[in-house]
Amino acid sequence: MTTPVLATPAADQAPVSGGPTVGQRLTSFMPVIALVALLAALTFADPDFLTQRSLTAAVRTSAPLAVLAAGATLVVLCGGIDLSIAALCSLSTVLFAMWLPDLGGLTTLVVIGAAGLIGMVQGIGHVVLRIPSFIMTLGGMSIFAAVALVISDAGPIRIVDRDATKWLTLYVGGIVPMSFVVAVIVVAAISLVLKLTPLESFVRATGYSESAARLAGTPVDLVKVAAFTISGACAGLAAVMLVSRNFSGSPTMADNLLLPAVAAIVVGGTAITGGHGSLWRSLAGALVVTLLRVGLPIVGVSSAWEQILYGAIIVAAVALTLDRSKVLIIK
Amino acid sequence: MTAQTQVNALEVNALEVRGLVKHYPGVKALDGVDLVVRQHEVLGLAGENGAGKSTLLKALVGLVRPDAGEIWVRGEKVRLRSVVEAADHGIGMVFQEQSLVPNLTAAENIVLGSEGPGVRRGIYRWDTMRKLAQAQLDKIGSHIDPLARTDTLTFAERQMVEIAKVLRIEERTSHPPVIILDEPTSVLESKEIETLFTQVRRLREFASVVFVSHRLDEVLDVCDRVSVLRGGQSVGEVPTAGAAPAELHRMMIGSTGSDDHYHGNLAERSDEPARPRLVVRGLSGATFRDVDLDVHAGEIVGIVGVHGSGREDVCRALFGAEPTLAGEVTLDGDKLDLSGTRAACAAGIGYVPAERKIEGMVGPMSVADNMTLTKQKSRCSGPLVVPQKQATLVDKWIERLSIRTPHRGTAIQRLSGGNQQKVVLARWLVAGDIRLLLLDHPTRGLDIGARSEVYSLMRELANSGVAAVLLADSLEEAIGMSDRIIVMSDGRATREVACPAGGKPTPLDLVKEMV
Amino acid sequence: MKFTSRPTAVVIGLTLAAATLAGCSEEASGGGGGGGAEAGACAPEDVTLVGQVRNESNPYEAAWLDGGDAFAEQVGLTQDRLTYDGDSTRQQEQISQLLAGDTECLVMNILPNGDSDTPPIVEGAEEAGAYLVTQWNKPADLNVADYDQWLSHITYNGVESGKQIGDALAEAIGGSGGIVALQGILDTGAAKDRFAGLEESLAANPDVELLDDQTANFSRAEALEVTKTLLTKHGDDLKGIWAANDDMALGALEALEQAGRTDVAVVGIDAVPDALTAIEDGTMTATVSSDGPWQGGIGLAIGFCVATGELAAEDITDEDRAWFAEQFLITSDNVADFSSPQTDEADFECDNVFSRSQGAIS
Amino acid sequence: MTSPADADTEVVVAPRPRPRRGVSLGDAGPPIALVVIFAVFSLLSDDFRTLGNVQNIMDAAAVLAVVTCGISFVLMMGSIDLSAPGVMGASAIAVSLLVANNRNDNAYGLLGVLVALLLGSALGCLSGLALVSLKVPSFMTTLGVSAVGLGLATLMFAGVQPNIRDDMLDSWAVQRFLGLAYLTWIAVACVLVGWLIQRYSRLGRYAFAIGGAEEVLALSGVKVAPYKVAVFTLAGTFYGLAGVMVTSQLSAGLVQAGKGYDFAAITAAVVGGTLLTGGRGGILHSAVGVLLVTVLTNGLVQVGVSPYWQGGVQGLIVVAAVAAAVLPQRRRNQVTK
Repeated sequence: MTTPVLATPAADQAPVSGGPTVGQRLTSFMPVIALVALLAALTFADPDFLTQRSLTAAVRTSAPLAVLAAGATLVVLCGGIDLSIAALCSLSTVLFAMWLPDLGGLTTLVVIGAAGLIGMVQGIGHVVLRIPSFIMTLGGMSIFAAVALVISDAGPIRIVDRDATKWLTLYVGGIVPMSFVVAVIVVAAISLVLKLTPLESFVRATGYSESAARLAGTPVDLVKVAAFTISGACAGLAAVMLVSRNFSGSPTMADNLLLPAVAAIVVGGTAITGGHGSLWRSLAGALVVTLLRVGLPIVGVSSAWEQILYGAIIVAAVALTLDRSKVLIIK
Repeated sequence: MTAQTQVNALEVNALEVRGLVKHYPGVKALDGVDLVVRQHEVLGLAGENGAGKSTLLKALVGLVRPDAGEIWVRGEKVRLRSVVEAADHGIGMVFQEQSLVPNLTAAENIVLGSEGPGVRRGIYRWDTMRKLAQAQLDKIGSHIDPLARTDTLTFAERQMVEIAKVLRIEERTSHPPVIILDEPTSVLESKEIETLFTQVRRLREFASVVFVSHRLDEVLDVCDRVSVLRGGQSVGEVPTAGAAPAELHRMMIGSTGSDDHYHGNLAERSDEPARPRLVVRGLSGATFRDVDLDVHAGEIVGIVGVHGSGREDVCRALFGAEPTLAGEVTLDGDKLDLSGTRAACAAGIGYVPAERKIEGMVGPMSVADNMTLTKQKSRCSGPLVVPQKQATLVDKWIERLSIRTPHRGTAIQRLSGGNQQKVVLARWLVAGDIRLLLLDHPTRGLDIGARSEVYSLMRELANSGVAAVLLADSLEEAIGMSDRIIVMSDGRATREVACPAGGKPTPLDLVKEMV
Repeated sequence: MKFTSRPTAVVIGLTLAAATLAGCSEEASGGGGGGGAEAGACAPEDVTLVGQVRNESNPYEAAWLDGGDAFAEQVGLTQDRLTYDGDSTRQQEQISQLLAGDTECLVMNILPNGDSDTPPIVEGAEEAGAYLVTQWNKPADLNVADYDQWLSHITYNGVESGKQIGDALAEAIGGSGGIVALQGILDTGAAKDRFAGLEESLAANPDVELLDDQTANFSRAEALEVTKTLLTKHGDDLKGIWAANDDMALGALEALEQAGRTDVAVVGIDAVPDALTAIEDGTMTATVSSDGPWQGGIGLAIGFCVATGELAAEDITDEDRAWFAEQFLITSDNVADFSSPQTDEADFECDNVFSRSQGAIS
Repeated sequence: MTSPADADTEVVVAPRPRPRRGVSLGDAGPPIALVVIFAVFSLLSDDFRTLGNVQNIMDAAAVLAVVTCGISFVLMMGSIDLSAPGVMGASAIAVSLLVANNRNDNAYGLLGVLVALLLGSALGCLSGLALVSLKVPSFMTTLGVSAVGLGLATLMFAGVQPNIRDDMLDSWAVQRFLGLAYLTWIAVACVLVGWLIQRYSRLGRYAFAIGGAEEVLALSGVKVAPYKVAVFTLAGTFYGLAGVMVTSQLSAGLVQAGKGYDFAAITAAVVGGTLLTGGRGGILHSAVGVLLVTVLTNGLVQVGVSPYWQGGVQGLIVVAAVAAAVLPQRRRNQVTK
């Protein structure tokens, strides 16, 4: 249709000012601010904490968590949640250890692919059967845990050939751990793909208002399945990182990373209700959570107080990072 | 209330607004509005889309805090910081967007927030509560079961519950209250509207009413005076006795208009092509059976029917949003895939949903992203988004449709209803490949100015060759806009009524067919 | 609003790509002080003592850390108490963070969460030059003697303990009848060894029938639920309950009490105070001692002795690099001797640290 | 414009006919699933269908039922609550140190139980306050409060297992009335109280309404925040009681008393038909869900499924049960989160 519709020109064009305000810009950097504040506090508590080696170790530690959180962030952006990431990651460590002798260098890719496939199956179950993602992935969590137990005969499987994962233990420029670089690349790659293609619109529309997105002809189901697939693949990659660190695969290895991963997403300021947020935020969130997990005991906080502080700080961090102008109702 | 105090009370204005100002980023919503509501009168409030009505009403019930200006209630200056404070001063409002809790009973919704004897020490007394609610429903002559869950009620029934709810305010305050009705009639059947008007007149006995409606005839019918807003300013007051709709309309848009503006453009319809663009044969679904329908390019076909006639579901089924059981649909001779909304979009079908805020738009996303959400190709080069291309395209359409927004990057939820609807419409137009538009109550909740813009837009689209199916808000709208009208009753298309310019049927003709 | 603007994202992406392509990857720079600590180079006051267990909310492990404190006090130092809440990843994270600090004269007495958690800890310590003693969990094919900084691995003979209490249970039910087993966390060596011990015992007592085995994950609460179910399932056929640790045995006792059953014998392992009380009261049949406070102290003692040079790492015989510690079957006959576990300073003397060895782990 | 008088009667033929009162067809799913699963296990296992085992199931469901009562109110609001492990741990240790025990000379009996409940309430209240005052989503506030609760519990635990010697508390787990342990009757009472609160108290109805349309409550002049805090406080009280019950069962205060109860309770509530988005479901739904989950756990052991597989089979059945309940109501353009 080429004929101009409605010839009347706009009567009084409102002044154009669409850029974000200073306040908005500040909120968008809140995760980083929270990270710096936490680091400062830890350094204050123990001046020895702020060394290059210590930071390198913390950053290396955060890599699997960051990858897990980044993948799950996509699902959260779509308005769902993926509770299966940790169990899937554990399962993947077992698969990796089992397949390594046969597949050699290919194992990494195959495991990531397999984990992605498993994630996809969950996604399909979610959209086709209309099972809420919370339940679907909660079920997935226990199923993956059981499968991992059975195929590994409930025990850890040692990795003898460490060459396949050696690259992850290298350091870029002697300082930055390769695993963290990989985490950043994953986040950057997914973010770029989202940003440069219509996918970001699809994901956000799905997260903010699924029914509106569907009625606008957005491929809601495809987007969700894709989100679960990537979340699964990220769990697979995180598994490879864990194996490279622990030299073994074990059916319970990553199970305890579930709540920290979700915490990382929320601490990053991504709205758990969907739509608003980004993978970069989750990366910053993962660093915050890691510092809390390893930093507090290292600077000498006792076990009981560590938990109390962890609880208090994590709530405070979310209070700081959440952009409330984007989330109308806090549930 | 003694006669003495009543006399005194009559001397002061029930509500007075002086120089109210409210800025939003990039928009001056209220620019020094003055308004006087006298005791025991029904004041009409008229104004175009974006004239500031909504903001003014929100300020009156404490939802918006004005930047400057004063609000006086019964000669006393007040600050209204919340709905509760407004209610304490005797100001209550029926909201345009329905504001009921869907999973509570009608009774609970009616007494919500002022349960009175319905709750003692935090404990519900269901019987008392039911009686309280029943009393309210009786006032407006509604037969709704007070213990029915609200989400099982129809839209119109919910509107009645809403009115019953706001009438609670008369029990809550010792002073004559001020009751604001924001577009209360937009979804009511005519019989219900009559009941409502009776109530409004009854309210006048003990309260003041501010009545907002896009139907000027209604305003003139029920109100004592009409105050007109334009561009955030008060432009005048007219006593309704002897006022003509045309005069009001001129005040609202600042030039002479016609009340029956949408009848005007119909003459120059192009000749019907031989083959209909849309052919529906024997379409059946859960709530409709054997529906046949033809729509030609350049034609607007209205579907009318009472609630439960199944017309909404037919419309959604054509868009693939509702499952069908049988039937064949072709578009320009090609068989249409009804399995989902994606296929419909790809075939060049567009759908404007009735529930704009929930289904029509993605509130927190920008105007630009909402506009290009469906036709992603229009902003892409290959698989990549080209921001410049999107900006140019969106700005073009913002100008073409006179969408009032500070910026293309503004979140759509910050726009007024009419402008939101224009963005939703533009979504289907940006790619220029639209063949069939399904318009489900496209003017619901819009004021007269926005309506007339949407009408012109529809007409222009039709003239450019788009076929359209219209589920109108009112029979008048259906008659005015449509070239043909299909009457649906009980899930079947029962009658087709030709509706050419100059030979329009009367609403009464259609009503006879509908039941 | 986006977290990064588009150009920034592109720049970051490109930088990363460039960094990767440049291939400036190299081996871990890790150890600033790595391997630096010559054996015996440390002054006693420079030594850092670290004890790490799962959590402080179970009596055995809390006692372990207290034993570590007792040793630290003995040598005029303090122990850093680390807990990882039974979370393998968190244990690794803490260790790698710890090793990123000052590792010179660092002595670690670690309870690895599972077998698979031991290798990375060992490698980390080796690289950073920290002195390491591990307890309980170690993959069988990981040889302590292959490492310089991994001084010793101490454990109890799980097969032996499983067998001992199995035999005690068989005796208590008169040599024949049905029993059920409550297994520990399935992927731990301890759980598997102990169950293997039970199987040996069953082979020796052919009239004892294993009716069922279920896992209760070393948890008292889970054991309670599982036992309740098993009690209804097997009813009066059930004569005895073999639990892979005392916590589960105590949970099983609760279940028996709630079911009003007094005819079922219960055995466990670890000798936690509550179990000893139960044995004194006659409600529980037997347990096997694991001396928590001693374990907490001994690991630090070995490390401390090597760090300060009182003991040379190369002087530790291969038998003492990985060994079973002495353990005792505790029944109502000898329970009084174990009711108040105390650390004995003499145990931690440098020439005495291996005195409780019952031989090398085969 | 006038419309014939009987036009209104047509309105009754609503597009998707739904019953206006009481339970809808969808609500029947979980009870049917419960019956089916019970029947299947009864066929598979002789031991399962004994009276003793039914008692056992009821007893085993007690603690989970109380936790789920608490969490149901939170879920009804559309919030989520992960604080159960921490709150239960803190209350378990607190009560075991307050009643007669091996650690100190306290013997406050019922008063000690009350204090433990109040501790639970206080922690719940903390979650609620953080939610409404800091505007932090409940997912995080409750996760934080759980950590705080565990920390408090560890502080009080101080390395020595507190064992209770209180006859009353001990008897709750052992004494039986009509074949069921006192604890089970406590759970039944909790469900009843929960149902009364949900049905007849403003708090319960508002919790329901908050899940349905929070913004509408504000428009109607209801201050939502106090009710949110109250709901979390109520939930905390239930968790506190659950902690006391676990202590009674184990005769000892454990920091890990509530381990796993957060997800178990959410699973039970959701399986029972409560929506995580809020506004649907309720205490009775949750009670059915609790029984469903407990029957599953018990039945899998009874029919002898390998311990390795039990979790997996349970997960599969839960997904299948929800799918079976959801599928018949499936609509196009339905939002599933």
